[in-house]
Amino acid sequence: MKVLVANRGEIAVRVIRACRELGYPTVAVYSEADRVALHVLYADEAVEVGPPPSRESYLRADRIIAAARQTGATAIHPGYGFLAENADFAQACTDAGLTFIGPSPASIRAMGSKTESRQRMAAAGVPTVPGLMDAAKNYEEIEAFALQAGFPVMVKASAGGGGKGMRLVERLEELRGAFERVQSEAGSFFGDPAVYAEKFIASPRHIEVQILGDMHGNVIHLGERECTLQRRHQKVVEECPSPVVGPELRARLGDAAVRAAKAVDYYSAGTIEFLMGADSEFYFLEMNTRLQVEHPVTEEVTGLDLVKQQLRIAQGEALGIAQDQVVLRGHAIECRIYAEDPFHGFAPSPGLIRQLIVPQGPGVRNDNGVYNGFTVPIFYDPMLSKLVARGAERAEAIARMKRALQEYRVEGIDTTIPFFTMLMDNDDFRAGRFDTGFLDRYLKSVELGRSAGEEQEEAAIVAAAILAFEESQLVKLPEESDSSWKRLGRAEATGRWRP
Amino acid sequence: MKVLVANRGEIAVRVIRACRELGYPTVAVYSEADRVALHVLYADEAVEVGPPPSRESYLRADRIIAAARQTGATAIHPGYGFLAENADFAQACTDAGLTFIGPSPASIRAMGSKTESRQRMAAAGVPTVPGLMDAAKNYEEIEAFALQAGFPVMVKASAGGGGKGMRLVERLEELRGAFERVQSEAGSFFGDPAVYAEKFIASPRHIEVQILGDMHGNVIHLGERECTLQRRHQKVVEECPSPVVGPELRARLGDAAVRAAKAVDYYSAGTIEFLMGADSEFYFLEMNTRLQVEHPVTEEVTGLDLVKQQLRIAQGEALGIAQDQVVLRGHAIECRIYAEDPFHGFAPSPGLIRQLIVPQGPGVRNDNGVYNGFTVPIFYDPMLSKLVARGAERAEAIARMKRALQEYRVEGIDTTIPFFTMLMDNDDFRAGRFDTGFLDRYLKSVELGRSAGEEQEEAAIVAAAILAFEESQLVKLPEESDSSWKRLGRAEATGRWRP
Amino acid sequence: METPRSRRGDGKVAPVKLICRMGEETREIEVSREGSDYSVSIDGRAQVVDLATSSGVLHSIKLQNGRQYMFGFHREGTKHEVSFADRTVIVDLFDPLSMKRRRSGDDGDDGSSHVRAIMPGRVSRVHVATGDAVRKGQGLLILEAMKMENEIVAPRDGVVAELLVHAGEAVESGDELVRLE
Amino acid sequence: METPRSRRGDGKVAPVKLICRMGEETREIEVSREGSDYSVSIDGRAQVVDLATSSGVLHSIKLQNGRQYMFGFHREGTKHEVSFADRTVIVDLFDPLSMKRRRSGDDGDDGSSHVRAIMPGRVSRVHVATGDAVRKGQGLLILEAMKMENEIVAPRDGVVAELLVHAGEAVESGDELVRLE
Repeated sequence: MKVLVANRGEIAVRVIRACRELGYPTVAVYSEADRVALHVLYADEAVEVGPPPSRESYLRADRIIAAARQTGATAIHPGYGFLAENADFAQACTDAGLTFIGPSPASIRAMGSKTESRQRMAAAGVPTVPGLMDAAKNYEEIEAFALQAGFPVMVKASAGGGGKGMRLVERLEELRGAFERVQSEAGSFFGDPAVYAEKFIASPRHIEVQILGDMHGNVIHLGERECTLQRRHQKVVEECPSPVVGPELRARLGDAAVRAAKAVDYYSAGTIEFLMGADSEFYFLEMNTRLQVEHPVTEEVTGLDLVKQQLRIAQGEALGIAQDQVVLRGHAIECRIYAEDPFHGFAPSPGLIRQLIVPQGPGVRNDNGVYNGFTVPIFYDPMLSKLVARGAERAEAIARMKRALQEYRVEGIDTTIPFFTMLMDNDDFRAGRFDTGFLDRYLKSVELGRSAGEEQEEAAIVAAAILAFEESQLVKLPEESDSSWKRLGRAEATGRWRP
Repeated sequence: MKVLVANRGEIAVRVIRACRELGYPTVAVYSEADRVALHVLYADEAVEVGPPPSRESYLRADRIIAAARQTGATAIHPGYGFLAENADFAQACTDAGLTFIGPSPASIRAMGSKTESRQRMAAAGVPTVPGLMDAAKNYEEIEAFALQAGFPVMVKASAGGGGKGMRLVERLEELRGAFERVQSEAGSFFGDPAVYAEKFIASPRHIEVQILGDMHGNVIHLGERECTLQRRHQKVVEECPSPVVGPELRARLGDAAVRAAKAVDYYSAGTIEFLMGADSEFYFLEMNTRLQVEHPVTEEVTGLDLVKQQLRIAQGEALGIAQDQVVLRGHAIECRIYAEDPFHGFAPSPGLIRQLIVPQGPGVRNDNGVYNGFTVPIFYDPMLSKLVARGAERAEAIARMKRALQEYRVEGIDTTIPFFTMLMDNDDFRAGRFDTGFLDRYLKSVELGRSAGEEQEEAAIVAAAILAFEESQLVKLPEESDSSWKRLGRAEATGRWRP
Repeated sequence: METPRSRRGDGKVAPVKLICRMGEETREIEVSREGSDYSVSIDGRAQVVDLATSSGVLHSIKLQNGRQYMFGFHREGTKHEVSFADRTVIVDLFDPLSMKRRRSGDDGDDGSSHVRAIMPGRVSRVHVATGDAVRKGQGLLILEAMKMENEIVAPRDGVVAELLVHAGEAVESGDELVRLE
Repeated sequence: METPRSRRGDGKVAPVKLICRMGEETREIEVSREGSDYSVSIDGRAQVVDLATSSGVLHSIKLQNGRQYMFGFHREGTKHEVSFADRTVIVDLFDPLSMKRRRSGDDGDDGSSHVRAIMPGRVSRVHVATGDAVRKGQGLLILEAMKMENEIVAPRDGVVAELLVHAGEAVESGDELVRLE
């Protein structure tokens, strides 16, 4: 098998690593902005597929399939994002005689529609949030449901996802306006105005179950992940196992997930997302028919390599592991390290990485997409790496994560590292007490990075004073010894100064 | 507890990591050559203890204890090497009211003498290599033993170790000469001319067992490590578990190791080294009364943190794990990455690290002592990091190690990485077929790095030609357009040129 | 090792006086160098400090009490950003002379006429043209980076005096985008 | 991104001819640049190649067939060392003119008169003095680095013409230590 990786960044590197360990040659594709990106440097072959914007390169299914043909690749791994959940792309690969490393186009389609997937899940006995089974034909249908189920309710675009195309409605008076707005957003964002409604679960947790299926009808689950910590509906910290799931609940979650996957004849790796209320009742939310960003926490706890499993399954191999051979050991946490400035509203911070020291040592895994000296481009997702810490139990994993974050140095651009460092000290986080709204509330309540200790503040003043002093010495000219400070002002004008 | 780490390099960083995860402040000590070494950058406090040579800094017990007093440190972790197995230092710490993180001075002393330790092991029922129990009073005693046990025999310095002060004797005629040479070396190297003799075990493997003991008399073992792969009597690759040890043999090895440790009232982490013949009979060789370089492979397979265990034990805590709770999962391999040039007889290669990309991703752990931009000093051990790969089974660990080695880029100095990359492909290594002489024979038989594939060679020619072309363009002056190549020659004279 | 030491002699250098402002507080700083160490006083309390630089980018400071901090450094004008492992401290340092000059009052531009990019990115759309009257909070243009769209708004009411970028143009953080009259 | 492209125009540059020697084999090389690509021919077989440099130290080369290799580069005189992940290939490249000059024969110093350091380190002991006669293989001095002592021996019989180092001195790899008459 020769594998073309239709992605960039850390996930492309992750897939190349698995291929290399199995002895499969790899082909990277890249945009003009990514000629020296890490996934290109680590690949055996590389093909440029277009200009920097994704829609002209990484989303160009035709060019990617042409690149596979040109290089003699026999399989395509889509990673996550980009074309990973595009059933037409999966079909096009198959039509071109290429192995698509993922589920069948039919499975992707079945799970791609919120309403169709809910119907099939309900039919398979997987609990779903009470709601309309079909897209609403009109406003009246939505209103009838809301009155029967009781407020609050969520109005959602059938084709939505990622926090877009949905609205929480607390009162009847707001319902019609919300319906109309979601309908219009659905039309413009997703090209499909279909809308439905469902019961709103208060203070929910987001729990997902990793499953593996083969082409012979075998499906197993690898336990759950805790994905409740989200900022603006985007996961930022994930764990395995969940601090609130015990063996009995895990078995029930796993059983539901396996039923869900079997209902759509699923093979490859996939994830069933559940919403879980404070009463531990859980409801099917959606299925991600691909590798998940946060898959490493499951790997650290189970000892399995999910990408290698995908590669084996795609070649028709039967699962080598039975459900009772899946053993969870210890605890793992992942932080998504972004090139964003947490002190300024998480504004993007692309640019040259002038010095990079990554955390290493025991219990630390870093799935990286960048390296020292790389210029993070402005065109793509700001993820630099996924930092994972594991420990014998959750407290050790948290302590390791904090240690690792303190070791992680990225000079030249801003990152979310200081935000995570603070979060690791938060009492509610440490106690596992949070819901999906926790992080947004937390971020409103704290002033990030404003609480240096007295001695640390003194160290900062002393350090800044010495570096200013050294600079004043450097620019001092003999004939102008009085105005050294003015010259400093001039040096400034040439841009960012660093000693 | 506030911990002074009396070491440098990766092991000092390793100890600081464990302390930080447990919330203990750390104090680094450093020589003048190590002001910006990683262990200093990661410590909370730092004290300079002398000029670059170790004997004037890292071996100065008095200055290290003074540094602990000055900073208010309450404990000292010695790492390995330097003062780690110095009973007088351990005693001096105790006398100064500091907790020595390691065994008692008495345990160190008992195991520090080859002859005393052999006697105590024999008394405790731990198998030892047939040999003289005491230092030989004269040559005749050595000869009588050799004639009775049969050749070949080893003549060894009682105070020796690390491959020094020992000689293999195959015939009676060589015995007296060997005796005299070892006696003289023992006097000059170790300050103790005592010599003894033992039976030589042909084609042996070097298997060691990790033990943990507390101050309450509890001792458990954490399985064995395979340390057979040595270059000039120095370990270079270690594994856990050994490919030739099954559960029954492991239990016997572990039982002997626990008996050995109990015989000297051992607490803290320690290692019992055994020599194992082709018949799987094993013999006590020596005990290392400290943390071992290769401890990470045991950590990866057991999920335990040995440094944290040491820190807890030193504070009088009872072991939190019973023998039957120790579970080995998967397989781990370690390669010691040195700043040495494997293509030129492993000559030391200190200097500036101009670019460093460390291997990351699943199943990879790197215990590092250096960072990008650090200048590796000429004064110390050439170890840059210990690269560890783990997998569900040995084959996956080897594949991961090879992948990790291929990712590992160190520009500016030479390293042993290419040597390990080749070794990972060796059939005998992959099959687990080796003895302690394997690597030295292997290194004689292969020509390292001389077998580039045809296309790789072509790539090298093309790359070199382009970079030479670019250089010729850079130095071309309009008025001298014919002699661009001569200017290149001039540029050369200014030293190492890099584009 | 690349440390500041390499470019220093062993001689003494005349001390430099600085004013440090953090939040409400103002402190007087004096720095001098003796051999390879520095003497730094804050409001009269002096200490001997060791600062070393590695790889041109990372620094280590050791205070007189032995405390060691690794940090990165970046300066924007008088703002000296010292980045520790867990947080960044911004130290505002002035030359006492420039403080006097400022206190005596000259330009006093509060920056509200110059609309700058808060991040590097690409201008994806421009909503205004030269001469347009704009109200405070009105969207002027969209700056796009890393899959995020950021609307740049007018900091005050005014008239667009100059439009310094066009749609499709890449800009760096701090670049001026629009000037208001 | 720092790539060679940034310092190139789009114009053509006159091709450069080189001689490559590896082991016994000699090849004729010709390099030219077209836009951002290179055309490289080896013994008349030409291919279009893409070479990019990142962070000033790491390079990526893409051959015409799409194969990509990351490599480090280091040159000592005519020896161009290309370091791939698993091995280093040494490419000996000459200017054809200098080959001719050399063939016509001038100095021909084989280096055996200049004893150089094979590694950076510290000279711990010196066994000879200027004027001493030495035999091939005789120890001249001890070079110490990283806990290893390395004896530097005479490459041939001769007389010590000059001793360029003294005990305790630090030397760099390639530094001349002893010159033989």
